[in-house]
Amino acid sequence: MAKIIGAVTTSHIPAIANAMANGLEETPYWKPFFDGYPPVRDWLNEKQPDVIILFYNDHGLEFFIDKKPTFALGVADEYHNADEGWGIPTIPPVTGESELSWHIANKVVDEGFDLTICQEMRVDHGLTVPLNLMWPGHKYGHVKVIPVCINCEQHPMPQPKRSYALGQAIGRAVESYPEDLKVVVFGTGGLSHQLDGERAGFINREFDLKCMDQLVSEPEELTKYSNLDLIEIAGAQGVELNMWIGMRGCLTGKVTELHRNYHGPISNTGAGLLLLEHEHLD
Amino acid sequence: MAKIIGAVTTSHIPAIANAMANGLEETPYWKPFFDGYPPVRDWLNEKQPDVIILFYNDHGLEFFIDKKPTFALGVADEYHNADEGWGIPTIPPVTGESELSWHIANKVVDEGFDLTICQEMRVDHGLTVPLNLMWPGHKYGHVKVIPVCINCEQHPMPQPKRSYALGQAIGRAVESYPEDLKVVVFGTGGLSHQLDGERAGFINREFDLKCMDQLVSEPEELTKYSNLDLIEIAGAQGVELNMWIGMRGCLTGKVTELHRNYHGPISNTGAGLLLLEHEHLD
Amino acid sequence: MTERYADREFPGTYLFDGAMAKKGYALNKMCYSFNEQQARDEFNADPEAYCNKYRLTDTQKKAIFDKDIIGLLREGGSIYYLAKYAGLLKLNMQDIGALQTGMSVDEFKDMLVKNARGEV
Amino acid sequence: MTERYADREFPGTYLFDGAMAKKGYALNKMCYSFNEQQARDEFNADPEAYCNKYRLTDTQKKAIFDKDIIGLLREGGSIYYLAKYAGLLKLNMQDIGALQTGMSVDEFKDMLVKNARGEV
Ligand SMILES: [Fe+3]
Ligand SMILES: [Fe+3]
Repeated sequence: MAKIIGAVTTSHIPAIANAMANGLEETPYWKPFFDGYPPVRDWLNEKQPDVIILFYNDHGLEFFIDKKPTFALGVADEYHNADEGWGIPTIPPVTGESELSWHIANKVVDEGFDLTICQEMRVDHGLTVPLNLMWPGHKYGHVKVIPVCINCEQHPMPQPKRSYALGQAIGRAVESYPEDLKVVVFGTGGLSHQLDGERAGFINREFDLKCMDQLVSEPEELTKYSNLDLIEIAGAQGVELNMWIGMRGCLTGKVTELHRNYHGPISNTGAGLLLLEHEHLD
Repeated sequence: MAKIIGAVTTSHIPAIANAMANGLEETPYWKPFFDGYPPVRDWLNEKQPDVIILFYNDHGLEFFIDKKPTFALGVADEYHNADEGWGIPTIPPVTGESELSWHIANKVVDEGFDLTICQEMRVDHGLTVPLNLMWPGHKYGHVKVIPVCINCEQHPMPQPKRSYALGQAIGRAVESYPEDLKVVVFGTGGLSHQLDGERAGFINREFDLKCMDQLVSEPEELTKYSNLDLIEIAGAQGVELNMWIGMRGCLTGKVTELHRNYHGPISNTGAGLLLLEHEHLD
Repeated sequence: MTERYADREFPGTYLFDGAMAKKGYALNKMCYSFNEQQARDEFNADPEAYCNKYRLTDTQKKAIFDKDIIGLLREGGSIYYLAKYAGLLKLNMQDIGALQTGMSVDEFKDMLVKNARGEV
Repeated sequence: MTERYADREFPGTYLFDGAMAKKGYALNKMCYSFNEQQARDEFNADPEAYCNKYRLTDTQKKAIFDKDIIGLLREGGSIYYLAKYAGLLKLNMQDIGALQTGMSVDEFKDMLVKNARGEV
């Protein structure tokens, strides 16, 4: 049976890709951020997961507001990045896992989640930056990735409780998959930040820290926020918390925190890193 | 307040467009089909609805299986048809109703329906044929249309109970809209038919007739079918019944049947026409 | 192997699910392109070259050239996109039905009439 | 008027909802095109012609030429696509933050540090 063995939360901002491309990890600005990652990389290298289910949001590479899905699920064997407008060099393709992806699609649509199912999907920094953070030098080709893309751009967007419910359904789908696979779930983006308006630059450290605590031990508390609440408390792009909440929904068993780091600002955000171990309860 | 004053079910097959383009309405093959429509046209001309919410499925004009939405909602002010592969002449654009559309989007996504929201969407025969049937000569420009597009092509697709629930949420959204608008809901496609495989040509008259009865008086019975049940009983494309069920979900008040016609075959399908009156219960 | 959406079998019916959508992706993409007149012209000018452009397998190409609808379904074709190919061939849904059932077009039409009258 | 997603007001925040998505559709479509180098080159060669190609309003064009980010937000710009425009202008997120808040870039960065330390 497939098993979810753990989960990771991480920032996914493009500035991280720039810092890594330019070897800035040890500079005073970036060191406190990158110093959080070795324990997570070590854990991943030790556990050797077969599959990463990665919750992210597209920032206008693949999806435009002509046809904006609330939830999109990738079911391909390969995903490509592309120029996101900044002329960043092309990076290697991401390996998919179409078989577990279709299993998830079959299960969760039947449970009443109205996915947009994608056999071809370009993936942006929201997905590639976390992979490169875990396997620097873009050495992520060996791990199979299932992208779960959540609308965090245009209101109406899924409410936190809906993202959590989707995660729970995905968790159940994984547990019902007959093949022996080790699965790790990534919740990416966040934490508090606001890019637009006179309020740009807003960060709420206190909220971020509380949010990391609650994510571990009482995630249902986070699902009580509406997206409007998140905007007020965590900034306009604080709604990216939906990806963390979706990830957390997948973890239906016992959760143990193995490692955390919080540092800000990187670019305009507070960056929270969590490594969680997950044990199935049978 | 916006009010749903009635509903129509109708076939939407391309052969109807051909028959109308070639003036075949009075030929022996087509007459028993087209003879059903004048009472519906008269009712629409008398009631003068402002908006049609039209449940249909795209048959591979706008959506491909690269990114296939379970439910897509149009929120544009105009929709265009295009060549669907058969070189059929271009027809006039369809008028949209972006304001009520966005109201519906806001309400139903918040209720946990994971729509793909479309500001630009080409509409195929599934949407245009019903409009031309009601307003022949493509004289449908005066009525505002809200397209609700359901995946009836690729499994997993929404189960009938989910399509019904979406309809109910749309019905509630319409009733909460402050503007005085008269709304009619169209459920299109069906009834029993199968286009593909050695079983092509399958039609189940008995099921179709029962289905029309149940749609009027006990729609929840229809929601007990799974899509696999529908394939068995109504043929592989019998899953288009989801559009009828979605429509029926919108009607939360008192439903009265004003007119019906059933005729088959037209092309490879059984064609059911229903005109329903709807009274809100306050 | 990609799992089927369902174990349930429907004789003479090819459930278009994830397994088929994956198998038939290139085939369906080619047929989807036939929405455009330019694509239809390009196919008609050199069918094999057009199939190669979309990287169809040999089995898929043979089914295309043979107008073997059942073969195309087995190869992951979706009836929605195959209908575009039928359009390019100037075949309608009864022609396609006849091809699939091994009947003449008139026999197929007779069957439709009988089915719709409930005479089965 | 297209209804707003919410009545709730957030000072200094432009909720990107249906009303804004409709108002800013052409503007965002243009900025979305900047994913492509060819589009960026075409814009840079003749910004006004490129804006006209996407049928921007005069107000939107003025905000584009003035690099008036707040103006673009008011005109229905989504920060996701405006970020592509910022990229074309070789501005990063702190530059954009400074433009929007009326601070210098250094002042804006100082504010970020204070906010992230909880010194507010
Ligand atoms: Fe992000
Ligand atoms: Fe249809």
